Amino acid sequence: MSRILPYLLSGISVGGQYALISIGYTMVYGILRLINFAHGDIFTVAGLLMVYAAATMPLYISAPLVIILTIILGVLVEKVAYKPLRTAPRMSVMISAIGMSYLLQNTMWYLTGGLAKKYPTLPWISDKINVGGTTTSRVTLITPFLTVILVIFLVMLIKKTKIGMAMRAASRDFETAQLMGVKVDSVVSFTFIVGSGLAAVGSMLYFTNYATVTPVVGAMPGLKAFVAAVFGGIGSIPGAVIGGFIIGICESFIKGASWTTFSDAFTFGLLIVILGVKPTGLFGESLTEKV
Amino acid sequence: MKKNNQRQGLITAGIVIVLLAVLVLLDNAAWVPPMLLTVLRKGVIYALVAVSMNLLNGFTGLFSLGQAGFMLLGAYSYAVLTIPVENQTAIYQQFKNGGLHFSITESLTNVMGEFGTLIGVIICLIIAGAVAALFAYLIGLPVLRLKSDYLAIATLGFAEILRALVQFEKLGPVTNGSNLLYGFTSFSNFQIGTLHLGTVMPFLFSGACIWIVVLLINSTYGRAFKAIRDDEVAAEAMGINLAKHKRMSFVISSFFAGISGGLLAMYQASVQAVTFKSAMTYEILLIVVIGGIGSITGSILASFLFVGCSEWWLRFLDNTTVVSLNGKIASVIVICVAIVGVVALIFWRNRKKAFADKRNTIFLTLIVGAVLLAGQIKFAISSSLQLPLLRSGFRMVIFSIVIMIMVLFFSKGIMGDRELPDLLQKRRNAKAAKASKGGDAQ
Amino acid sequence: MSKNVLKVENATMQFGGVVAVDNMNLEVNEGEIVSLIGPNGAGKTTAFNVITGVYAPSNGCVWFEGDKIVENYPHGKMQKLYKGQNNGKYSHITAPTPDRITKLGMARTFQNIRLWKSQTVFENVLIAKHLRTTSNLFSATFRLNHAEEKRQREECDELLRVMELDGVRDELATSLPYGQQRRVEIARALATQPKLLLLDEPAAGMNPQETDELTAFIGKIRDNFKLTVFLIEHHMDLVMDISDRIYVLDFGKLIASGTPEEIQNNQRVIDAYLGVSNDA
Amino acid sequence: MLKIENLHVSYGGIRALRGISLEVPDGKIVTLIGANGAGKSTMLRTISGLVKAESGSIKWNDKELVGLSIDKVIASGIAMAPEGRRVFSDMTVLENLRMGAYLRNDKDGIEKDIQRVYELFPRLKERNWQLAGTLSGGEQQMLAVGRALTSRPQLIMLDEPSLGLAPLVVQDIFAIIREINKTGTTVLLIEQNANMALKTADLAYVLETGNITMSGTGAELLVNEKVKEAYLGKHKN
Amino acid sequence: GESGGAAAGSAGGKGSSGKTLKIGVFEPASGDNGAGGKQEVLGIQYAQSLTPTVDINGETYNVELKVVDNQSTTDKAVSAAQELVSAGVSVVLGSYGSGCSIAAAPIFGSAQIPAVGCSCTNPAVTAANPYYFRVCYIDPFQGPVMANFAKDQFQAKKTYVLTMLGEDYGSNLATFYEQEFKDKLGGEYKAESFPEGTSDFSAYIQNAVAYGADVIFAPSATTYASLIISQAAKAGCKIPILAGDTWESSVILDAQKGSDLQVFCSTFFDENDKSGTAATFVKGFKEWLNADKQRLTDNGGNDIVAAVSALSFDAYNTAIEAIKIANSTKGSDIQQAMFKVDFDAVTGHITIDPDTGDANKGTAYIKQADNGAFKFIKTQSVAE
Ligand SMILES: Nc1ncnc2c1ncn2[C@@H]1O[C@H](COP(=O)(O)OP(=O)(O)OP(=O)(O)O)[C@@H](O)[C@H]1O
Ligand SMILES: Nc1ncnc2c1ncn2[C@@H]1O[C@H](COP(=O)(O)OP(=O)(O)OP(=O)(O)O)[C@@H](O)[C@H]1O
Ligand SMILES: [Mg+2]
Ligand SMILES: [Mg+2]
Repeated sequence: MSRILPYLLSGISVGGQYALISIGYTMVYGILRLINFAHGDIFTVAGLLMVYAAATMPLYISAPLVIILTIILGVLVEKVAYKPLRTAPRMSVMISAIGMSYLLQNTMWYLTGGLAKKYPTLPWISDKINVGGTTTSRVTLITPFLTVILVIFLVMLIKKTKIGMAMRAASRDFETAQLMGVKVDSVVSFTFIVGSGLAAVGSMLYFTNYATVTPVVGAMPGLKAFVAAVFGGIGSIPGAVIGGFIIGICESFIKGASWTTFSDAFTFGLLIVILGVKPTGLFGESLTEKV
Repeated sequence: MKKNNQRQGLITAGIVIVLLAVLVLLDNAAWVPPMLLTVLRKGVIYALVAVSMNLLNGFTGLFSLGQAGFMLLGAYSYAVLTIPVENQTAIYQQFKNGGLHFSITESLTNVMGEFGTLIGVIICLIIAGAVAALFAYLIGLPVLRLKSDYLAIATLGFAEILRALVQFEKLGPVTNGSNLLYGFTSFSNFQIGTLHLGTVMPFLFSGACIWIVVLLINSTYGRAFKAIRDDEVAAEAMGINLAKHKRMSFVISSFFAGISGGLLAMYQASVQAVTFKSAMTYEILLIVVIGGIGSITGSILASFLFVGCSEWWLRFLDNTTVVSLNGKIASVIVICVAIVGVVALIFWRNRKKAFADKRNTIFLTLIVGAVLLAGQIKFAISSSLQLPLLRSGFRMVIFSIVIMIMVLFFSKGIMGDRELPDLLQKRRNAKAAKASKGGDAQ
Repeated sequence: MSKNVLKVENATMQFGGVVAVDNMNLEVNEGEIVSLIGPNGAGKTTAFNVITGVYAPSNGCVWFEGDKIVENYPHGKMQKLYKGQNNGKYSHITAPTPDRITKLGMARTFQNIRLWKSQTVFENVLIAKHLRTTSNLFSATFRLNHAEEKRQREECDELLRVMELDGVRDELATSLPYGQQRRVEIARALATQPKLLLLDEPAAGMNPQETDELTAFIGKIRDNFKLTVFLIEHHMDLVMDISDRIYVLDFGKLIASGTPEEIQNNQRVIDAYLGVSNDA
Repeated sequence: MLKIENLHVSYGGIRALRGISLEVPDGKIVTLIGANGAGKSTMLRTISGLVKAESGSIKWNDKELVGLSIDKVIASGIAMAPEGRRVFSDMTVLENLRMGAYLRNDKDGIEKDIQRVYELFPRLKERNWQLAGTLSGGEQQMLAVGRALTSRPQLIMLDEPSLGLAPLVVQDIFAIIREINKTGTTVLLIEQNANMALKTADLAYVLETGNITMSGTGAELLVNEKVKEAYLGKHKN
Repeated sequence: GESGGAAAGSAGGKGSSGKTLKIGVFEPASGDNGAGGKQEVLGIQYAQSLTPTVDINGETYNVELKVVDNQSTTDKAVSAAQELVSAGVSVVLGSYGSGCSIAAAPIFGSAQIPAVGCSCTNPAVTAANPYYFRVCYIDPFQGPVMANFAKDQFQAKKTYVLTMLGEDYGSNLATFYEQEFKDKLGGEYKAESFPEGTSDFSAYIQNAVAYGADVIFAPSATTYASLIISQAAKAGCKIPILAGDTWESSVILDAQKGSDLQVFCSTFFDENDKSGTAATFVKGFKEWLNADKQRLTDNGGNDIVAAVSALSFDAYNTAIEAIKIANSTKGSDIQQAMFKVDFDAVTGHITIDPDTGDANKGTAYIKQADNGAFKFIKTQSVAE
């Protein structure tokens, strides 16, 4: 047990962070049918913003400020890069996302000079605690709980409110959704608000553990989170969360078993196997196209 | 009709010969900035991989992001097979007795001399393609059943797996683990006496491959691919075997990606797995989309533009001080022609639209074109300037802004889904039609 | 007595609990024009999908020109759910993909037009010839098949002439008016050189005028191409005009079959489908 | 009242509407007939904002609709059953009907209207839980019409509502149109089945290649020789 | 093409006042090695500020630096090198990170431009590349040095070795370390590598603890190093961590600060050495750094003198020496002259080995990161 526990803890913690990021992917995908490649970079920007904000102001101001700024950035990205392309071919929107990711990365690179910035220590949540004989920081324990609470809240929001139904309608057919009176732009903005907000929260938890922020640091967790979303069946929020935890925990155990060379490869391998068995992910709706 | 075809063939052949001659000239003239050669070489290699990706994404409608992985396979296959035996101990220093202890190009050179090198390179490039194709075939069985984005992410993942595999220590004696492979036959080896052929060769190799892809696309199989792209259900109902044709397209595309990987290895003169990341695939995808999904000439044009921008024309943005006159004029001329060309192309493409529709496009094109031109002119007349904002990294910021502008304002790419000859042809046809209509009216 | 081209035997198609086609038996003989009619959701399109291999039936089999081309029996998940009859009569699975069936000589059109949108009319028809090419990838790429290619192109041009589509040969297929698009779909199906042509609501979206033209047209192609035609339609003028025989489907079951006169006077059909005054 | 003046619409270079003027008086059934590609659907799409007008005006209760976004047009009391059904394929039948009532907030009223749609199309009630994408063509058509009905609009625009429906249901559909019209809803109807449409309509316009070439009451056009020849087919009379 | 361009470039330097000689600076300004690369550029710029001209054939040439960013990756390095060639430089300095140097070597070689590596320690940089030289020691030396240090200082029997998958510097150094540690010193080791982009090292640290390692050897880029250190500290790991020269960076100091984790690295010189050329260099360089805020930022926000800056300083001077000896701006002449270089540099006396092109060096300096500063521990050489 004492051998396994630390790996399990770190797996759950990383998994929770993946989960928070992957919700952003899955929601945007659910509605725009777009892999928002810039999402991982928005996550990184949130980290950098925190670096700068925490240098000049106390935490109780900087933390909410960073979340708000990240949300603004997320919505801005949508308005600039995706909204003008509503009627364009899907591939163009995808490219726009990749371009946006490039732009964010390169701008951060330019501003930071490509060097690692030290992430501020957030009091309380980065304190060390002792769980079952292993030392770990409090954030490790907080992450999964926070994730699950946020997700339950989100699922309720989407299931029980009109905006949830509007999102599902818009995801297939913008025009017809509009013909029902849905304000598609607001719905999309809402999606980005939620996604970016969660990415900002995720970034705080993530960087508290990992100390430094570089312009490309978001790329890998971004990709993993996306894989988590696909894994769970893209478009499904619970799927994304479960996918995130599975990937986080598997990764942690693989490293524990010293197959580190293949820890990333394993993630992707698992993905391919799952998709081979269930082509739309664990919880993805299988689309029957009637002919 | 027949005569027309013959004439067209002759014209094409003429263009090709002139192009090759110009390339040889460029390669050997002292006044040519080496950066131009870099752009030409890398551009034509990227053109091949972009075309191969276009075959899959643009013509068959299979959204795959595995290109970097197949290039990696090609590059490694090529490199491993061509490293001269004597260099192998030094290169595989971490893996004692590493290396294959033979080199195809070397053996053939020993037998046939210079000509043997060429044959060896061709053989190894084909093997490079074949290895990539083999892997594509294997992975194609499970993943090609997946729909759009699921396929994309599965292939992206597969490429990452390949990268990890190549770096696997147990394979070190062949792949040299995570270390560089170098010292193999590269473009600089192509030389007759003092005549450099380092730029002509990639054009020949890539050109031949692209030509084959074009032939394929215009054949009955190519048409079947397009049918699958447009409507799978209808395609299947009309007797096109989806699994077979999708796999065919995937394998062929990977084959050429593998070859372009081999060419890239030759161009870089070294290979390392870390460079074949998903970012590389994204770059290629950018090229494909900027050029126009479903347009071969678009992909080719965009490759040169992309490589030119990222490697050369924008480089001055990275330096606080601007370089001195050497090669400057040439670069300015090239980029001015490119800018004016693209602006003209855009205008021409939009010529039919009402002014209200194209107003934004026109203004933006003009502004961007003017800014770029002004930048070039300033660059040309300044001897050594300290400019604000310019420092390392600025180039990439501007570059990504340029990409965003391209994507937002020309969401169908430079060429849409048309080809350059089509555009010219259409114009001629339109003229002819007009003339004949005029005749009818009288 | 002419031999039957198509025979559907005890075919049942069940989606979860919904039985879309219920123990259907029908035959289409060589050279006939046979219609399948019935209320919305009766299972007509589903029947077509079973015949052309889009769905494997839950139970039953399909014969084409005397060969059993499709066969299935309830197994796996379906075993528990299956509500139909003849359970246990079949024990083999033969489930070719639609392309294989098309190759055998059966071609269809779709209820919702499915033309290849970026292709011209001519290309749409030419692509459908792909399944009849004998060239492999290599010979096709390097144009070693130019003779065959030339022949196919000529055949397509001829087909377009017969279908009176030569005027729009080089237009984008999807830019045409509805009526012509339907005709392109039929031309495309004919290009696969079928023996049996399946048309799913060919007159949908056409005005009476166009429907009349289509009626004449279907008769013409049957004679020209020596085809057998099996069609689904809600326009009764067309159905009654050209059908040799009619099958009526309701809630997945065949409720009547016979000549147009018989069907028109069948009370059950009138109640379920036609209504009192036939105005449509 | 919907009043359209000198409306021009183009797709790229193709001119689909070339200066159309027409009126849809309150409480009336107005039908547009015309050959394939005449521009009928374009007309409806322009009114609802799916397509931008090049020039001209569309006044709805004295409010200009040209330039408004789709959701604003819909919010002003217009509903549309578009060409090609366009049901939300991965939502259930019930959810589709709820989407129709997206802008309404009276829960009881919505439930009542949904029940009414189920009465009109019993087939839909049976299929209540089924994903709309797997419905048969005709069932989808019923759903599209039903969805437009649940929004309780002042003006309902139907684009070929009888397409793909069985003869019996076609008769029903026209009965339904008359019925909802009686409750005060204005109807703008497009039909290929010109015969039935003219019989049902108070007012009718004939559209040919983007121009209105004839207009009059339904009964007038029904006996018009030109109309008979071009749109009613040989079987009638 | 290449050689033509180079010749035209070096012959056609048209400065307004006197003639210009271009020296290419081939360093990463971004990417994993960005921080180190910037420090090397600073050393070169400082050296140029001290020696801005060179006399050739009685004419005074102004030295102009042409700085390019190779972005720490081998593919970008190729085009960066080509840019230098096309700019017509006479000599190239760099790069931090051997991979980039190896990748670019053929390009400099075929353009006949000599290159002087500063801190690239992989033997393959100069092996079989007659135009590549270097002023630092090499990994086959550095690896064993650290192994010996582990043995001498901590009586280590077990080492946990952690490198990044796909990074040649780390894995090479690790190999030499492992060989020495196991074969010569009789210890045992367990090696693992993490994939690029890893940011969670807790599992690796647990593995090291579970293995019962006496020391951890973790040569890696500083971006990862800081994560490894801070996460080890957070996990309460007490095992000393050793690494190679790249760790002598303020990033490491920041990461170690506030914890009692012991972090050691080998380096090329001792900045606190109070005697000789080194002392003068350190004093001057600090003043120069402090004179400009940008320089301080590039140096990592403080005025600690990195060994790589000293090495690049030496590399510049080595190049200048060679140019003087060659009395020519032509690459091939300078290349020949390299072997005759013989002078007292900051990091020790420099002569070039005629077989390999490497500087002859025999000692390494071990330093410990200790709450915000590097503490000199000892000089270390390899046990015979
Ligand atoms: N999206 C589009 N792009 C280009 N042209 C279009 C588009 N939609 C319609 N058109 C053209 O506009 C004209 C009018 O089309 P519209 O759909 O309004 O006709 P309609 O009268 O509704 O015909 P139908 O009876 O077939 O529905 C046609 O010529 C058609 O080809
Ligand atoms: N994939 C499916 N899943 C569940 N139910 C289905 C599926 N496909 C069809 N159905 C149901 O099966 C029944 C038959 O559908 P089908 O499309 O065959 O009807 P149809 O006779 O063609 O009707 P129409 O004339 O309206 O086109 C319908 O009630 C439909 O809802
Ligand atoms: Mg049907
Ligand atoms: Mg219409």
